[in-house]
Amino acid sequence: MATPLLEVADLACRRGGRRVFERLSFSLGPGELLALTGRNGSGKTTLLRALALLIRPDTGSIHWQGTDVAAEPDAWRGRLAWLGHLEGLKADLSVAENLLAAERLRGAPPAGDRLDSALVAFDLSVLARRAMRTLSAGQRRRTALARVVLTQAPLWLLDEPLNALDAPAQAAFRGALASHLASGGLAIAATHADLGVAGARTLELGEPQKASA
Amino acid sequence: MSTHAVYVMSAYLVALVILGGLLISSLAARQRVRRELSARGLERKR
Amino acid sequence: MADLHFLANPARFRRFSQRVVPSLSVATALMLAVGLYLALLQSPPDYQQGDTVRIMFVHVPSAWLAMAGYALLAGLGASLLIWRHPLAALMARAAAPVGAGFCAVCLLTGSLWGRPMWGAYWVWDARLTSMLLLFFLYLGHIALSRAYDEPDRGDRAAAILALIGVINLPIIKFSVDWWNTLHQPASVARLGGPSIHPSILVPLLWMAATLFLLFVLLVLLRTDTEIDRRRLENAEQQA
Amino acid sequence: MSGFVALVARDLRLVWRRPGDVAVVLAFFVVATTLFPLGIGPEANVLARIAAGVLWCAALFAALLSLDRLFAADFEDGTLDLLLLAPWPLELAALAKCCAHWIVTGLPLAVLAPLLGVAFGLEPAVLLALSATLLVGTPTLSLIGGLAAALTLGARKSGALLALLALPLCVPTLIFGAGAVEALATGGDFRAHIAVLAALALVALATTPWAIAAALRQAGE
Repeated sequence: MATPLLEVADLACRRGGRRVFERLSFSLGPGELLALTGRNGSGKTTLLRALALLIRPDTGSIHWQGTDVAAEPDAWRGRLAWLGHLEGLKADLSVAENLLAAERLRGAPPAGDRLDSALVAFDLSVLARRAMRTLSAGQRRRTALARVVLTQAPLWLLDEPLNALDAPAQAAFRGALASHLASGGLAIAATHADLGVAGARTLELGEPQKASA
Repeated sequence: MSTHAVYVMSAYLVALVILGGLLISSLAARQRVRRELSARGLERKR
Repeated sequence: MADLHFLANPARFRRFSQRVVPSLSVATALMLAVGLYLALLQSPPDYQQGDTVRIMFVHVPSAWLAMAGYALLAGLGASLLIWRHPLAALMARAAAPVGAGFCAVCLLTGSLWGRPMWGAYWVWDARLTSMLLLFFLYLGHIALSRAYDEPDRGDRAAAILALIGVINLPIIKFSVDWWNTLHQPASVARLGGPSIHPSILVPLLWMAATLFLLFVLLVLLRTDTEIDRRRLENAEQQA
Repeated sequence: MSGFVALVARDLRLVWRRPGDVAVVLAFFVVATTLFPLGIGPEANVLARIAAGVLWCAALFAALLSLDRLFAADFEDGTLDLLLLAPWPLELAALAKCCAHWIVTGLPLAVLAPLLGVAFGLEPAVLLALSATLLVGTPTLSLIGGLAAALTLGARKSGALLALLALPLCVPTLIFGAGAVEALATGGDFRAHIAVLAALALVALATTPWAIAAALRQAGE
């Protein structure tokens, strides 16, 4: 295994007095994918949100290249690409506008040239000028995935990326993921389906544990 | 107390009603929650 | 979490309150009996306000406690947001209605004082108006802390509100004073005089001490209840 | 800084796509204001006397009315997560949201108010003063209202709760805003009032972005 970039040690999260998971440790090197599995409510989303610093974990630490990410949260956020349950797209903006706005909100330079390849990758070129409001669930999901690709961030955090995608779109996503990993990127994805990556590691999150109040 | 006794007494009465009401409702809520806790077999932790 | 603070841990708070509450209740009751005697029978009528001065013995301490109560909410809010003391949230939840209660007592007794002295139940006096706005801030805090399905979220939102509110209180006070001098004829007697005679000061301070004990007693009782209630909610979530 | 500009631009573009949302708020302002003469009676001197207070109160209500959706829309479609994950301070994002809100609410209200002031029989100089006080005062309303909107994000009955939280905190701005107009009309110190109004805006600018950011982080948890 390559030297780990991301090291998570002894992570524990509690929601509303209930312990979702505890003593969670793993590390991830360049080009590696970690698939989070487990039943509904086992804490996959909570773990992703904790990794993105959206939730403050009770204990534990997250290190990137040896530095605690909580020490420089803005630098850490700059390394993340996020895909949640919600797409994070504005219904009144077009596909292209949404993607460009999301890039600009990350403080990135104008993404005009990269936009086309992201659109092509997810077969969105024809839809580029359509308002989000008029698109189907799968088309919206594809736009959100194009947003992830566009960030060029080293670590992708994906919550059920294959949701609502048809077979060609799933293939497109697998291709994008493979080239992200091939170029040394990392990905952590909560998923029920196979992401088609050889040598992917899996972390099964257990049953919700009883809290000792 | 002569002329203003009405106002003085009603002021004390108002204070009694509000603060006494707070006390009684606090005690009642405490009893209710304790009863529900023991109904679920959860002992009060000391 | 390490117990940085004496009361940070609910179990430890519980031991503390169980030791204190019985004697505190007795002390409050005894002091109240003496205080009422001092305030209603023993003290002489004021040369200016007559018997209505007796309203001051409840009114003024209530105002102090209402303001101190909001400061307490802000302190608890800071302690929750910065150090994440689990008890701070529960105590704030317990203290807000108590503070609002004292605020209401202050407003109503002030209004009953105003009728004989000013000839009206409500006058837009600067102090009364500020107190009314403080009451609204309390209402907002209570409503916000109970507006969420997830109680933690309500606790933390209310904590932020309390901190912003405590920054705003002096500003509100200042602007209401300014507004009052613009609009109010200056002839009305102010609540409380510039110099206070000892015959009035003694019952005033006595009642202040009594009501302070009552405030503490109420907050302790209600915090205890909130701890149990939170355990109950947690138990329900896991069931 | 580029993120700040991008967020303001995005919000303005979203409003541009749905101009009706702003139009409704401004229409509310106009209708609410015109109800006062109908309720109080058409005596010119009474109306001129209450005009500043009425217009300020109506502007306050109109501003609050539109704040309900300030963060709720982003919260519901997931773009709030993207703001939380942006690699620049969330305090700036909070400020950008309030800034965009002010441009589409405070600014039009300040322009519209003198027109309504004419109907209340105000002098031209007073009309100008009214507009000036709204220009200086409405940013505070947007900031305080933004805080209330962030605090009530995801709460039950958030609309009424938002007003309950924001209104007491807006009292100083209301007092000095309406007071400034009245001071000008009655020969008081207009400039002192405006100075205090500006000071209130600075205090709000210095405190609310942090509080809004803290509230938004909690909403994300």
